[in-house]
Parts: sequence; structure tokens; C-alpha cells
Amino acid sequence: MRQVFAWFVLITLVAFLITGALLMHPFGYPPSDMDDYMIANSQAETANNNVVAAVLFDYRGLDTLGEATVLFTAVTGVLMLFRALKRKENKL
Amino acid sequence: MMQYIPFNIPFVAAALLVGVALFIFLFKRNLIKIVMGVAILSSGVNLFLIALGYRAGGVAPIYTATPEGVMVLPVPQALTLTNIVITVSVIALMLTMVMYIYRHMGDIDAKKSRLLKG
Amino acid sequence: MEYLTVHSPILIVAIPLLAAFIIPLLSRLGSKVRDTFNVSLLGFVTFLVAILAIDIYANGARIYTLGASVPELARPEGYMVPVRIMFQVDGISIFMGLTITVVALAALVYSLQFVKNETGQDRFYSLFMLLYVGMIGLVFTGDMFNLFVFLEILSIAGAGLASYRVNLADAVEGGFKYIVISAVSALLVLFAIGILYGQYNLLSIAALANTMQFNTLDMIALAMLAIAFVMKLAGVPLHMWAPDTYAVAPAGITPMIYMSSAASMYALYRVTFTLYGGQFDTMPIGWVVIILGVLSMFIGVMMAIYQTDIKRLMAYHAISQSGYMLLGVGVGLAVLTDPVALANYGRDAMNGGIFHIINNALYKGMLFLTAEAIFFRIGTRDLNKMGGLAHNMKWTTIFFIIGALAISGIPPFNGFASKLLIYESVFRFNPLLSIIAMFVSLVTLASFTKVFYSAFTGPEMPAYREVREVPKSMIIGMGIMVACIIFFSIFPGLVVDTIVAPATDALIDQASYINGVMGAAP
Amino acid sequence: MLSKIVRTISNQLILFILIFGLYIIMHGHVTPGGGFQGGAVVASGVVMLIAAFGSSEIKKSLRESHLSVVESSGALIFIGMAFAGMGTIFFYNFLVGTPVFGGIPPTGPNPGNVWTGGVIPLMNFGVGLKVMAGLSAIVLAMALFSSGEEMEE
Repeated sequence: MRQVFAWFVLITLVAFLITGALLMHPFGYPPSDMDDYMIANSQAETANNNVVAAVLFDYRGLDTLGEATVLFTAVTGVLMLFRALKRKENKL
Repeated sequence: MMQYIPFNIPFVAAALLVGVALFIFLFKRNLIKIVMGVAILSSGVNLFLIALGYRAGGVAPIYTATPEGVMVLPVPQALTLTNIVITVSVIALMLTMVMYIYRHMGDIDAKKSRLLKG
Repeated sequence: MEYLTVHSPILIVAIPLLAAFIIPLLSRLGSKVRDTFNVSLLGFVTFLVAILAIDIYANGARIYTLGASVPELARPEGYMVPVRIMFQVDGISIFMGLTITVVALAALVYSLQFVKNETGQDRFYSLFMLLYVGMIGLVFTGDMFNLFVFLEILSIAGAGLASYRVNLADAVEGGFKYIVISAVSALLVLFAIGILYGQYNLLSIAALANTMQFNTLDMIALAMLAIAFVMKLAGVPLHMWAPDTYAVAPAGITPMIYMSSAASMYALYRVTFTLYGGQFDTMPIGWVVIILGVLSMFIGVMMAIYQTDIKRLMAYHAISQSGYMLLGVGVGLAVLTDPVALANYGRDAMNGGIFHIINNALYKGMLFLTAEAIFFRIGTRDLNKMGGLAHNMKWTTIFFIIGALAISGIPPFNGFASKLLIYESVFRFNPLLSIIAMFVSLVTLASFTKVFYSAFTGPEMPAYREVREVPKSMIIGMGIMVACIIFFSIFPGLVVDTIVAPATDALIDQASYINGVMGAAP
Repeated sequence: MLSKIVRTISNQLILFILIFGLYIIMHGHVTPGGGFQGGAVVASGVVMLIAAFGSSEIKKSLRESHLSVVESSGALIFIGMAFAGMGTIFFYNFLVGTPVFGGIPPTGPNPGNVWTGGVIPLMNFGVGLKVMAGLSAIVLAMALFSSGEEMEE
């Protein structure tokens, strides 16, 4: 029963996804209002040849800060979990 | 939109990758496989994002010594980079937890655990 | 002061972030310095939130565009779409911001003594700040992808903190469950963002709402976003992770993880009201939210009755209480396109649902803290092994009684105020839903009476004769929340008018959210 | 610990990997690459050393607490550059037009000039430090844990 239900969920979701994929804009011809601005102005506004770097660190800088924060969070979490539990009585 | 179907193969491929990941989450109970499922799901999303930004005949959006011509969209590349780093972080933390679960239980099969069964 | 007001949206996010980066360096100076730094810093952030709130209630929503030459310049001059990331703080954002900040302050003060004897404290506090940053950024941001990034920050920090007590197998498993659910839901969100981006080449919420065409793809994206956020807020068909994670997380973190569920609820509201609001008929989505709410209420409380682990019991009650919020706001969503019904009862229902978020954050968070205080002293969460704790833990007992009465909706307390709003308005929408809500409230009361009798009353048990009251900082942490509960209980009308009504207006008024970025409507 | 051949070769290779990683980091604003990619390259060099010499050998010269400090400072450089723009706004690129990395490249394709980009090269440097230290710390901690060694607090 559980298996049948799981298959049902899976097939429904994949059908949704593939419908979505087929309905997308034609591959290779995306709409590009926002990106055209960045391509045209990144050199003048951010003094930067690499448009991707301009997007990463200037236009969408907070995302990159967030991304760096995610990595920091993960490293902090990993090191916190691998800490020694020395000062506790109930060790592993 | 039907006339574009042959050009939409990359999007369909991304959707299928996501489907593979969903299959893993629904049917597999080995914790390492679940972690791999997250990685595959993330790859599917990455492929989807990168495919969104492709422009036919475009070059990389970097002006240094580049040929003249239309450039592919830069934003999806930035989003993909962000998602890659985020996935690395998530997987590192997940694997840490799997290592601890293995140490506690001597096994990484979720069926043997009281909490992870559901 | 002027400078602080202008820049407060970003400072509220960036200062705790800076603190999280500094704490590993700072803790070399000793734990006293670090603790003082943490508390005073969060106090300063609370002050910033307060001045931002005053400014927003006086002058309306605020836009802060990162990296532009002036904060209000959401779009580059002479260009039709926004390019940069912006923070867009309106009534509901600042409402969530206030709630999160109060809970975080109480949880931080509580944690000071709680983790005193553990190792790895500097990283604990670092992650605590990051969890706070994730939540506050999630509610402030006006950009879909930025929302995803903050969702990931709060998920990873929450999962790391949930398995803080790695020597317990359950803790690691609870954390693992949480991170799997979070990763899957976040990636679903990202897929939906990809669909929206591919169609409109936009990422700003306001600009997307402005150009939304409501075609099939948009509906698929909406379904994915809704599934992802319901998964994250532990609505009932997808609630499996919540009891496990809430039960194992250390004290101080459980209320925070609970708040991150509330932040996901905010994201759900933001998507359904602001992104997909407008001309589109929201009746079916409203009914989906209502049904989710009723299921969460009912199943959550029914599961809670059988629990013997005090924190699992409270976790199921948390699920059940989320149902009230979904119910109230769902009714508002269902009648969003019907101005008469909206004015008659829809607005009241939403007021009730939103007021319930802050009430619930306070008393539920407080109850989690009292449960963890018991665990701290007697080392078990099993209700059958407790008894007679009222003799030695007087403050905890009083706090527990206040929280239990508030959560059951007993009249003088704030839980009653928000539940009454929900009952009255939902009754006019559909009487059956209101009756279910009252029934759930009664069962909640019964369940907490059971906890009270088995844990606190009865003769002093010999095993717990040596149990003392918890340390002072833990009492202060709980006391902050109790003070807020009592304030809200005495002045519910004032609170609803001051902070809840602007939040409801911000959700309903999609046009002004869009105009903030896109300029006046053509 | 692997064989002597592997150890000798990785000892020689690490230098090139470091230089290549630093090149990718510092040219992030001109050519493809940047802090994340370059940091990952350097971290992969550290992983190679851990694989070749074994984690207990590496631990003698490279402690996670040191890596943690490097990581925090990288993050502080990044957020510090963002805060430095606070005179105008958070994340404002205030160095454009100043003598420090302030050159503005001509519009359109050009040969590229490292002395451009404003705060972006500095941010790339901070991110690079952070990523190399962070990823190395994760791998080192995992290697130490699986070889059963206790970690410092």
C-alpha cells in the first residue's frame, strides 16, 4: 500500500516537472531584461570585465555574502559536532 | 509552445534528474543514498538554472579578450555557483551527521533507527 | 540617529552576521567577554528593530536597495525592471522581525547558563547568531533568490544546533532529519524560482508579482513553493520531522527552530498573498491552506495526547497551534477577492491568525523552555518518571501554568484573545471549522492538565529531593517571555491595533508592495 | 600514509596547486574564476596532502583552530568590504575611480587589466581565504574523526 502510494506520488510529481519543462521558453532564446542591463553596464558601473563576478559581488552581493555565510555555517557546524566532549561526564 | 519541444531537451533532462532524486527519497532508506539523492537533486536544479541562461550562439559573459557577439545570461551562472557552494555545505553537514549515526548505531540503514523510520 | 534609521534594515541583518564571524576570534578572550558581547549586541539589534518598527508604523514600508547610490532607488534610473537585491520591509515583515527578536533575546539569555558546562560554546553562539540572521533576513528580503539563501542559512544553522548534544544518538538523528527536509524543500524552492526566472527574467518579488501571468507554469511553481514551505513549517501531511527535531534540540534552540517554522509560514503567506495575489481568484488556494490548517490542528493535538515525552508532546502541540495560524490566514486568503466578505470577517480572521503567530511564539517558546528546565535538573523527559516538582522548582511551575493556560485559550491570557478572533470570524465563514477549532482547544487544555498533574503536583519524590530551581539566567530568559505574555494579555486590543493590523494590511495590499518597487501603477 | 612516491610527488605538486589557486582567486574579476573556485583548488591541494601523509601527520602542522581563525578573517574581510561602503550604502562599490583597483576598463571587449574592479578583487581575496580554510577544515575534521582521534575543543 505504502509502495503504491509512493509510486503514485512519484509519477504525479515527475509528470508535473516534465510538463513544466516542456512549457518553458524555447531553449536558447530566454527573455533577458534584467540580464541585458548587467551585460551592458557592468563595465561602466563596477569597473569589471567579468560580468559574472560583477553579478556575484556587486549586483547580487548579498547573495554571495549569504553563500559565504552558508559555508561558514556549515564549517562551524561540522567543527562543533566533531568537538571533543571532554568536559562532560557522560562521554560516548 | 508545442513546436519548441525538440529544443527543450535540457529542461526535460533536468526534470528527470529531479525525478531520480525524488525516487531515492521515496524508496531508499540507506542514509548515504539519501545524501546522494540530495546531491542529485541539486545537480538537476543546477542543470536547470544553467540551461535557463543559455542563448543560442552565445559566448561567456566576460569581456577580457572575447570575440564580439551575443553573451549568455550571467545571472543564472551566479545563481548556480551559489547553489553549488550551498550544496557542498549541506552535504558536508549531512555526512558529519551520518558519521555520528554510524558511530552510535553501527549501521546506516534508516529502518533500524527509531526516529528515522518514518 | 537619522543614519541608523535609514540603514537599519541592513544593519539588523549585517551586525549579527558580523558578530557570528567575530565570535570564534573573540572567544579566545574568555567566555565572560563573549557572553557579554553576545547579549549586548543582540540588545543593540533589538533597539534597531524597535526604531525601524516605529519608522515603518509612522511612514509606511521601507525599501533598501543594496549597492545602489540611494536606498530607495530600487530600479536603475530609466530602466524598467529592478536589477539589484533589495530589502523590502513592510508591516508583516517587521511584525515577524519583532517576534523573532524577542524570542531570540529570551533564548540567548536562557542559553547562557544552559550550555555553560558543555564544550564548543563559541561555535554554539556563532551558529545561534547565524540562525537569527537567517530568520530575520528571510522576513526582510524582497528578492526570491535571496529568500532561498536565507532559508538555507537558517536550515543549516538550525540542523547543526539541533544535533548539538552529539553524545545522544537521538539528537544526531533529529538533526539529520531536519537537514534532509530542509535541503529538499530549499531545492524545490530553487526549482520554482528557476521556473519564474526563466519566464520573466526577474527575481524581485514585487516585479514578479507585477508581471505575473498566472499560466500553467506559474501554477506549477506555486505548487512547488507551497509544498516546500508547508514541509518546512511542519503542516500536517509533511510534519514527520517536527517532533523528532523539536524534542532533541537543546533548550533555547527549540524556540528558535520553532520560529524558523514561523518564518517559513511567513514565506508561504508572502508567496500566496503578494506574489500570487491580485486579480487571480485565490479561493482554491485559500481552501487548501484552510484544510491544511484544520488537519494540522486536529492530528497534531490527537497525536499529542498519547505522548509521554514532554518535549514531543509540546512539539505536537506546536504543530496543532500552527493549524490555527493557517486557518485564520487561510480564511482571509479564500475571501481575498471578495471585498464585502473581506471587510466583514476576512480581515478579522487574518488578524487572529497573525496575532496567534506572536502569541504562540511567546507561550510555546516559553513552554519549551520550561520543559528543558525540567530536563536540565532531573535528566529525563519522560512524564511517567516525573512528579512533585512544584515543591522545588517554584518559578518553573508558575511559568508553566501561565504558558499552559495561555495555550489552551483560557480567558485572561493572550491565547484567548487571538483564538477568540479566529473563532468569531471563522464561524461566519464556515461554522464547522470554528467548532473544530474550539474542540481542539479543549483537548489542548486536557493534555496540558495531564502534564501539569504528572510533572508538578503530587508528593515530593525521593529521587528529586535534591532538585533545585534552575539558574538565574534561565529564569530571566523565561521571564522575558512571561512579561510579554502578560503585557499581551492585558492589552490585546492595543497590540492588535498597533502591530497586527498593519501586518494584515501589508498582506492584503499587494498593490502598494508592488508600487514600492515599480513606481506608481501606469 | 601512502607510499614514498606519492608523498614526494604531492610535496612538489602542492606548490603549483597553491600558485594556480591564488592566480584564479586574484584574477577573478578579469578572467573566469574567483574566490570560490580558487579556494576550492587550494583546498583540493590540502586534501591531496591529507590523503598522501595521513591526517595525524598533517595535524602536527595544521590545526583546525588555526584554519578556523583564517576562515573567520576571510569572512571578516568580505563583510568588512561590504561595510566599508556604508558611507553610501551596504555593498556600495566605493573603490571605483580611486587609485586602488579603481581603473575602469573600456566598454566592449578588451585585453583586460588586473588593476580594475573596485572592491571586487578584495572581496574575492576574502572569499578565497575563507573557502580554502573552510573546506580544508571540514576535510581535516572528518579525516581525524574517522581515524578515531579526539579533537581539541
